[in-house]
Amino acid sequence: MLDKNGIAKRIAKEVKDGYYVNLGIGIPTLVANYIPEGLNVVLQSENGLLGIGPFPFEGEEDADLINAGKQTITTLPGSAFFDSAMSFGMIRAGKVDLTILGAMEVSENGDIANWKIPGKMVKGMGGAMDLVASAKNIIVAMQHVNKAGESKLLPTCSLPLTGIKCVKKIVTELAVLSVLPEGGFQLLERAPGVSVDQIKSATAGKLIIEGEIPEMTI
Amino acid sequence: MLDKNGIAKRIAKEVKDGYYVNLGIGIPTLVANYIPEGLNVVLQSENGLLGIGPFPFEGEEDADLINAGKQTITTLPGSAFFDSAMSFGMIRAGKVDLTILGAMEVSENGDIANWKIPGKMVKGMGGAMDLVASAKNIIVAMQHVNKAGESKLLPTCSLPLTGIKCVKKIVTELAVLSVLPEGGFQLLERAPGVSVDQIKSATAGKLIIEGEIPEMTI
Amino acid sequence: MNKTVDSPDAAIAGISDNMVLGLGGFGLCGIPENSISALIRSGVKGLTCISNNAGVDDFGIGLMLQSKQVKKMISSYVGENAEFERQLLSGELEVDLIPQGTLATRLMAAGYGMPAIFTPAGVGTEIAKGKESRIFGEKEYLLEYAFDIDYSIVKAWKGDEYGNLIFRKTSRNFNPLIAMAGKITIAEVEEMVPAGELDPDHIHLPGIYVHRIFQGSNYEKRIEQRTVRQRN
Amino acid sequence: MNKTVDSPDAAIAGISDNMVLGLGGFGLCGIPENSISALIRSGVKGLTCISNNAGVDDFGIGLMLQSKQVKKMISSYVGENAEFERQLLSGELEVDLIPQGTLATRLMAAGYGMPAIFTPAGVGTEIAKGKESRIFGEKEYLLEYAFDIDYSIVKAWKGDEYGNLIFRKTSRNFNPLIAMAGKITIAEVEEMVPAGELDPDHIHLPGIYVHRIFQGSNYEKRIEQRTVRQRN
Repeated sequence: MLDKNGIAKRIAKEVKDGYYVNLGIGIPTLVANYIPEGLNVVLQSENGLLGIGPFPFEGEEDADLINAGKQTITTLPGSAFFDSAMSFGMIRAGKVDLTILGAMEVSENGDIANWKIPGKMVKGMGGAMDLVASAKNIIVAMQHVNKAGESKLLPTCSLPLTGIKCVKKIVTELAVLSVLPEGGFQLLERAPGVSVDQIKSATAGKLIIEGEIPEMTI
Repeated sequence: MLDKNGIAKRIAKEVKDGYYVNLGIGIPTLVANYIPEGLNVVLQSENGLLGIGPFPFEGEEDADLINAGKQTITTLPGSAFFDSAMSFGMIRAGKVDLTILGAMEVSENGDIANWKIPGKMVKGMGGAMDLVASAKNIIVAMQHVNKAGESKLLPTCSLPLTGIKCVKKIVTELAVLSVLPEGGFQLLERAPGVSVDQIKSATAGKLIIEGEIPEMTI
Repeated sequence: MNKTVDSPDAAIAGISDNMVLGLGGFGLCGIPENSISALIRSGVKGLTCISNNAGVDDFGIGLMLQSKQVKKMISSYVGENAEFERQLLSGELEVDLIPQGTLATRLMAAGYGMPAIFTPAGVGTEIAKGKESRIFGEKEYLLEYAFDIDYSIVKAWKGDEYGNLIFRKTSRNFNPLIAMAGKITIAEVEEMVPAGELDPDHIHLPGIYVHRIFQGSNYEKRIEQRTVRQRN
Repeated sequence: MNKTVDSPDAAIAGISDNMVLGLGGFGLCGIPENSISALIRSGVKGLTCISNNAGVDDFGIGLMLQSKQVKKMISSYVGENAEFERQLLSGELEVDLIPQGTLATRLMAAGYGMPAIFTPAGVGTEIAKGKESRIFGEKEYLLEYAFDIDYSIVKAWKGDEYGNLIFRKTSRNFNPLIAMAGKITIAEVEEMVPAGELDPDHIHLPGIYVHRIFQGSNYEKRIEQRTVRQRN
């Protein structure tokens, strides 16, 4: 079973040399900490930056330099600022290679729900709908089950959707799964110490298990 | 009867304080020479500049600094460069107050033809179709009759159109005329020494003459 | 072409009840602090505010919510604001939530004279309800309309009397887009410089889109999430 | 993220017969001189070239016309070119004339992932023939589609290894738009600088849109209309 950092660490392995990557708020942000040294990767922040660096040293925070989570950040050499239209323009045009975001639910056909819970105050979708509608490659980082113990990998989402048929891969505390074009969650890897049965019982949507499922290495 | 500079001089009187103005190639370019000192006017060049200045001094030409007619120019304090999408964006959004251009023909409902003569090599419309389709206020600077002696102010254009119902005013060597919203060329001013009859005989389209027509002052 | 006005109060002259305003900024980054204070002083009411966020309880647009000047917010994200939530739940405030990229592009469309744009954001979601959609290639897009804004208010780092603006780092965000979308656009700047001092190649928004400009003062530039790392 | 290649010939690798190219520049201002020379050396044929202009007889795209590499030009203005005229009249060359703003915006649409845009340019003219039109408000607009470009080639003033580009004065023109529209984009620059040397606030086109970049050489930067005034 992985903790949040473990999920981030596993997702970091999906990041390839030369990638432009957009990291959502929460676990996805942690992925930046585990991208291997030497890999040339540029992180995009949809408020208008390519080249996110680490948090600033204390006392060096700049109110004019924040990420999409409104956190103070720094920039790396080779960075560029731009306005929000260009930011979502490059996202919409498929220039961002990989988008990693959190979710409340994912359906077996790749639908994602992560912005609204009926009956609760709705804060808005921010850039999530744009990202999921446009990104070429979307990986979801989330817990396999919610706080009530219910599976978040479903036949169909019960919550209002953020986007349809867009999630390509899911990494949870239990497993790595790909969403098949024809529908269904294909189990690719088990988290250390997690059995296929555990994953089965935590997955409400169609789970596809072919052959031996390896334990992941992170 | 006005010469080219006279036409330009008369049109310069249409330029008001605070205007952003786009000047086409030919006579319109000359208008810049006659804008009164003290008037705050910014000239736009659709290849990507606000704040066109005079031609450079000999030896100070810069290949990276040209106007839409591909002439070497300079910039004035307060100028700004931008790309062609923004340039035509601001034109399309009606931010340019006045557009002055030449024409081969204008019809009495404000259609303009200035880009193509059937049977002759077609060089292209450049930015003319964008300008005439978007400008709030279009003044045409042209000769009243063509080289064959035929009127260029017509009931309908015979040449392929550049844009429809867009010309607001026309200044020729003979007269100043406005194009009425309901159709027709209203005669506003005569050029020095030109009679109403001369203008009548040079105008093929519907000419509206109300009361005494003053001689223009330039 | 001197567009300079003396004060934020002079800058917002003409803004009256029930108008549609656009306000620049992302979170509390790059918001027009001085103009917001002037709007509060003016007492103008019933505003529709187009802004990516709605500030926090005691800063930014949140202050205009406190003084009940806002009828409707058009935003992509409105969290971090208890008074906002209270007014929304009580029905005092309307909110129209729009995907961030759609918001940005509808602003650009207004500034570029394009009546509508196509975007895939929101296809298959409740955002698509009642909207025209169209398939290009194999992908579905929603038709989204350009905004129609009475007054736009933005904050820039530097500006000149022609209204040319330069933004700093991520405070650029929505500011140039809001600015280009306004029928009348007001810019406040941290530093006003004489015409000719800004490099024409460095200008992010040409002054043709700006109608009034003033030198702001006492910028708080509050940080919403102060995140730091330790020095080794 | 080092996108640097050693030569214009290496930069244009992969460009093959019958492809669609986008080329930056307005007139002879800001044209990718080094890449055009490499294209001529490569002997690639049957190209469709999207470029606002077609150069002059002995410079720019005009050179590619001389060597009969161009099947079709998509431009807004193609004057000043006798060989162009000859090939056009003889039927060797196709030309698609497009209003300049439509050309620019169709390029931007490609770079911004918008499949089509609406523009009033050309309404009521022969340009509108066969095109879908639509009325918004009281104005009619044509639906114009985003370009689909195999390789884009642009020229910038400065660039870094990430592909970030800065243009100089009016040589910006179509360059950033052509660059953002290419599936693969090649940039040649007058001056290559190390990453971190360009101010991130001054970058006109972020490197995410650029795939290969090289330091050009021997720029002629020819002037088409040398106009001067006399010193008093």
